[in-house]
Amino acid sequence: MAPSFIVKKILIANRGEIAVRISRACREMGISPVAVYSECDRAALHVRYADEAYAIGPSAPRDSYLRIDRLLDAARAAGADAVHPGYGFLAENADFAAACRDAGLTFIGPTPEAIALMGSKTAARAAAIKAGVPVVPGTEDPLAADLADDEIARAAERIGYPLLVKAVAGGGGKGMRTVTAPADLAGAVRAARSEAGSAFGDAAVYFERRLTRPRHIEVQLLGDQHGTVVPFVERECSIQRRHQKVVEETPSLAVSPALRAAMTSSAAAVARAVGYTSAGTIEFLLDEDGRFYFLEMNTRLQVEHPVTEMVTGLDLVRWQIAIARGERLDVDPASALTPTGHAIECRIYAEDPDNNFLPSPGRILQLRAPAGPGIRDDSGATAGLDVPIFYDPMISKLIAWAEDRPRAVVRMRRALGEYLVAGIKTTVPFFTWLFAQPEFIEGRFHTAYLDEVLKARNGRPFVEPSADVEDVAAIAAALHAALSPRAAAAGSTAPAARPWKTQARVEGLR
Amino acid sequence: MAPSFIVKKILIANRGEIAVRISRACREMGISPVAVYSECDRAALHVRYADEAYAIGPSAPRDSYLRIDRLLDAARAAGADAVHPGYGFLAENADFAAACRDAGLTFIGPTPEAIALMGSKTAARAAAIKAGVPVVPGTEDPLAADLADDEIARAAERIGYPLLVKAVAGGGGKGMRTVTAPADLAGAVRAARSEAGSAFGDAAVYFERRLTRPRHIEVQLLGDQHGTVVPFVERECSIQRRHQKVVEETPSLAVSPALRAAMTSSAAAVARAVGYTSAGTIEFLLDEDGRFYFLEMNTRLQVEHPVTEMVTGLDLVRWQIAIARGERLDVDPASALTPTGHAIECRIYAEDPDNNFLPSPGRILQLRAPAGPGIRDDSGATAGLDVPIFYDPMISKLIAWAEDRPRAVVRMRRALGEYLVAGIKTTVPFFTWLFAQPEFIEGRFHTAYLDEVLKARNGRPFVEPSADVEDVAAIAAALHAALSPRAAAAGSTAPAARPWKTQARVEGLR
Amino acid sequence: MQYEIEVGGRRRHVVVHREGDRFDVSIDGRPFQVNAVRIDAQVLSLIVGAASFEVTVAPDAAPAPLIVRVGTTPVVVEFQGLNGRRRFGQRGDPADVGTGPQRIAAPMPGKIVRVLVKTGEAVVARQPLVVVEAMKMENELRARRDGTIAEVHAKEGQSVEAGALLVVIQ
Amino acid sequence: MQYEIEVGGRRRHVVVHREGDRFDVSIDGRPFQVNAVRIDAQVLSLIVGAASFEVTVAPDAAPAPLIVRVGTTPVVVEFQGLNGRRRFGQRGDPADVGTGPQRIAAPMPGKIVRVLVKTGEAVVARQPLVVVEAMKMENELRARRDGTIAEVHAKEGQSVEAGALLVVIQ
Repeated sequence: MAPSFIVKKILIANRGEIAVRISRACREMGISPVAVYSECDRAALHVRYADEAYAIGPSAPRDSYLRIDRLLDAARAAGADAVHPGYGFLAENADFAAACRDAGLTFIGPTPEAIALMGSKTAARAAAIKAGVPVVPGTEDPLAADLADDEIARAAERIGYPLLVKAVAGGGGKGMRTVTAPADLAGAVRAARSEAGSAFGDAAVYFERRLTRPRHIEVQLLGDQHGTVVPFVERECSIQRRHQKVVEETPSLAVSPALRAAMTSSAAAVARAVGYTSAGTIEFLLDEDGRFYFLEMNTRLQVEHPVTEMVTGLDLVRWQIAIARGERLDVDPASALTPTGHAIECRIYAEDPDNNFLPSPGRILQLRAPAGPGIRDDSGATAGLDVPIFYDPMISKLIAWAEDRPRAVVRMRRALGEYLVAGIKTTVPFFTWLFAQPEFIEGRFHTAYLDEVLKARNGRPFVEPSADVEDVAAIAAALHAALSPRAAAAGSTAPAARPWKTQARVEGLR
Repeated sequence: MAPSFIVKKILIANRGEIAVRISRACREMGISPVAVYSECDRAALHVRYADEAYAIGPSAPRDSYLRIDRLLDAARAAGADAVHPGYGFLAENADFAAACRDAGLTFIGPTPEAIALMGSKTAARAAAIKAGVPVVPGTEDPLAADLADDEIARAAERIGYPLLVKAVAGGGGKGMRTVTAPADLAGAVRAARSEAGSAFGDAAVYFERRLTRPRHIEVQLLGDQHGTVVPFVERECSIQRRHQKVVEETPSLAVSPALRAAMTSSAAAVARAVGYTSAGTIEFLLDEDGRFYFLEMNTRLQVEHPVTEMVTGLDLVRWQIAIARGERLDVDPASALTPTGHAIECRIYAEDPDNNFLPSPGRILQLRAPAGPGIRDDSGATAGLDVPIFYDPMISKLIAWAEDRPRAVVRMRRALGEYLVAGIKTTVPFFTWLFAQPEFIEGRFHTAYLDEVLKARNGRPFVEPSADVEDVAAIAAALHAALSPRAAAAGSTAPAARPWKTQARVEGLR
Repeated sequence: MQYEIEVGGRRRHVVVHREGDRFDVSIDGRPFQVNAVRIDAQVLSLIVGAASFEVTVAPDAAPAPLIVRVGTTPVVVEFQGLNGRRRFGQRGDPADVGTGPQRIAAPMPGKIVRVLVKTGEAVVARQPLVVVEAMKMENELRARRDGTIAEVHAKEGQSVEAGALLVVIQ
Repeated sequence: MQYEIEVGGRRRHVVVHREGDRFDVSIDGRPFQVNAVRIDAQVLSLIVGAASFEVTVAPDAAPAPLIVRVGTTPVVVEFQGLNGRRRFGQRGDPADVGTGPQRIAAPMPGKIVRVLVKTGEAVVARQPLVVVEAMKMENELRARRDGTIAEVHAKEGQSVEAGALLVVIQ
């Protein structure tokens, strides 16, 4: 019999949109949300939205959001009885989960043991194999640190080229190298080991065959403390830029009902094999022939969880909390696998897509998110805030739902057109371009699609203003200057050179 | 064979949130939305959101939004091929529908004949009776204008007391009087006639029995030009203040599957009997014994259409446009009657609930709408706009969806708590109170519930600040003054007496 | 800095003292540690002790009282001078203060639908006086306190401008 | 009022004349009738002829160029003095203008992950020079124009502050 916990106050060990998202679930459950904040996040929305807020240190993540001691201090000061890690930061850190448990706090996520097991890519692959789930052909164990170059070469021969050198503790494409010919092997292993060592504190690497043009398909699942595991309809996350997901959707155009049954039951088998509890995601690669391979498991809530919520009507964060307090997962397995309509998510970042997606931190002067039928905007940003330079520059997750994929695509295009922002650059023009590409509209893409097409574009602007739009921009700039109180007062021909005094108001100027 | 129309540009003969709502549907269909605006609406969101915008006159509705000639001029100037009337203004004006048809414009709504027929309450009642649908017992024809008082008394005897004197051309409770005793009859008929005459230009009245504690249940339907009529799961609109709907939801707690089948097939029968096309709504009263009676038909899109969209996944405005251009209604009738989850709408008004709901026009200084899972906010307002004194002071329609009603209620409470507004008063505190009332939570209400409870409250504030909240308010006011640049500059003890210079910015003040 | 602030019908003496990166605030001697950040002209984020509040303060111009919203709870706040003189948030209409005649004016342009009182009639607080149709709704104007109707300037059917005097109660 | 405005690499002469309740604007002699309303500091609503545009203009402070968003399409706009002198939107870094050395600096604090060029090497426009890890992402800094690497100040593994000079291209 699993223990039953009362949860009345949750410390949210995260920031930004996901901290707001978790707070919303807390409020709907009558639970008090407690925020933490680093120096630069004092004014952030997640702080304003919470019931209580605790400062946990300087802005750099290692001094605040990654400080287990300070998070536990805050939980203790607040009298919280549970901790939600969100995603990123400490969400997949077994030590943090264990520290919460040791401090008598309910960790809203899987056990430290499950996190540690699935955190090792080779151990996770072994678990999948044991559960009868195919994995990408590769070395079963990490390469020994003292393995001679010729033995490394023989291991590679057994896998076949092209292959990937991957970090055992990897994620986000770090410590990963593609090798197409034996001559490059030794150098790639050295480079990957060095990168993995500095990124994860663990230099171990292994080999995986590189599939050609695979899709990234993943299966969300929930497991309770009573042995029930429910997998959900798959998510398609093949639109990636440098191994980072950019667009996610559900269901996938590439997955037939039979394939869905096979992939989701495989995912559930892996989760059951490791006694998984809470929300987790099994990532697969799907090759061009329709075969799928276990890639890894994410032992946390995913960024892209809202698309699954939109087509199933379930609240995954609420279920995480309910599971953590010992409730039974009474979700109908058939409805979890039967999407109602189609949902797509765009990750809106403060980046300049026309300058190689360079981050664009700074003050958000204006922000008006899209709304109306079928649109959900999960945001941690408001006008008046700075996008800090210390974290992922995500502004919001824009999600469109409609009865079917074509209508979800046009709805997303409509919503992108409503996204009003000033002061920072965003990826909205990039998405406006992407959602007009035939490959995207027809679903003909794979994990390398976006990088290939971006390379071929070679930095051409995503939205090129027409001559008419240039005229309107010139008119707007001239009137912006002409309508400046300073210009008006002086009757001058000089445009305004200073910020407006703005007491937000409409000036009728006709 | 119904004609097929190409629709490429729609003139939206309305304003505010519904004009924005229709524009959104246009954009998703690749149709160009054209706005019209009165003098005070120049800066309104519906103008900024449209592709084109035409001024149609002074702010008073009779000089702009009710001017058929100016609307048609704008449609002609824009080269529009269709007109959407929204709700209110000219939406149920048969002359306008006919004028559009005569001008070669597709009117996105029913035929002028259907509008005219159902616009007469007595003719509509006759149509319902003919279709075999029960109506509230009453006089079948309008009372003759020259009917003697004793004949009026005899007609009333046949209906029985208490009864309602209602305007034939009525709506919104105007030209309506309740009579509980014969002595009051003659005076009530005179008053109702006079009110109806000045409100609708038609003094005709008739009698209806007044049901005790009825619920207002209505059935949304769509009819195409090929004879197909599809009714939708019912909406519950019993939460009314002085005959104005305040909260709407679907499905109704009071409607069993058998009753739903009976009411929706009755609604479809009435619509079929009059050859109805486009979106329309049949309103019923449901008495305490579970019997229902046809009340009237609204021959237009309803304010509360989004709740139906949220539980069926259909876009009713898109269907209106599709039907107008001759498409077949290929909606599955069974799924239209099977709600997925539960949706509730609150009409957020610029009114002061603690001052008898007096309108609170003025400048919206700040506005941040709720968001996140299950929330839709259909708004025509933004910060920087004035709420005009000339129209319905609606700010937005806040809609919450969840798997079931209890979860939709807590979600709405969560969303109400997120509604940030400054500069005007709103009905948010009223809804915060209402959504905590046991009668509301348990669904024990009827059309008079809200008026009765408001009367009993006698103006007591809906949200009474606790002592702690008063302290926080005092602290906020003092710091607001202390943090004024003026106060800071002068080092003075005087609080700021002028608006801030605000170039929206975060001042770190710790 | 010191303020006299009226909240909930009770005046409080509020002292604000900046202490490094926080504010020490006292209300009638009760101390609060406050971390305050201004988000924009109307919005403040306060952390009082550890409790977080997003607060809007508006309008910030005399003569109306401030409406402070703590979360969504509106609280009417008035500043008064240190010597009791209202210097901020002074109301234009003395009828609100609690003594003197009440002058009931049209809050917006509209049409008088019903006049419910006559000169000389006694009325009680919150009794409806006049119904004005405006902004698509019928709006009842009510007495703020008990009194006797001294003047009635409203006629049924009449159109009125904002601010038009309708009723005076003695 | 008259302005010299550079949009899309081309300078335009823009004349604004207020005419009652509208603006007559000409761009290089082409006339436009414009109805303009300011919504707030950055947002304008323009009706040009009958076409409606919601436009944001930011930042509005020198020395950065203006970003005018027409709908969601960003357009870079620069004001120049009537006699050709840039008086508004003058850029701090002459490397952008099209002549002189390009000075590639770190746009934000971060860590140098890879240095891809050596002194003396010829580079072409848009060629990656340095990879900086910041804000959880690896960011490539690229050459703006063809040239030859004159100086390399970046070392792999090094932490850099915003504005640190990394590469100079002659």
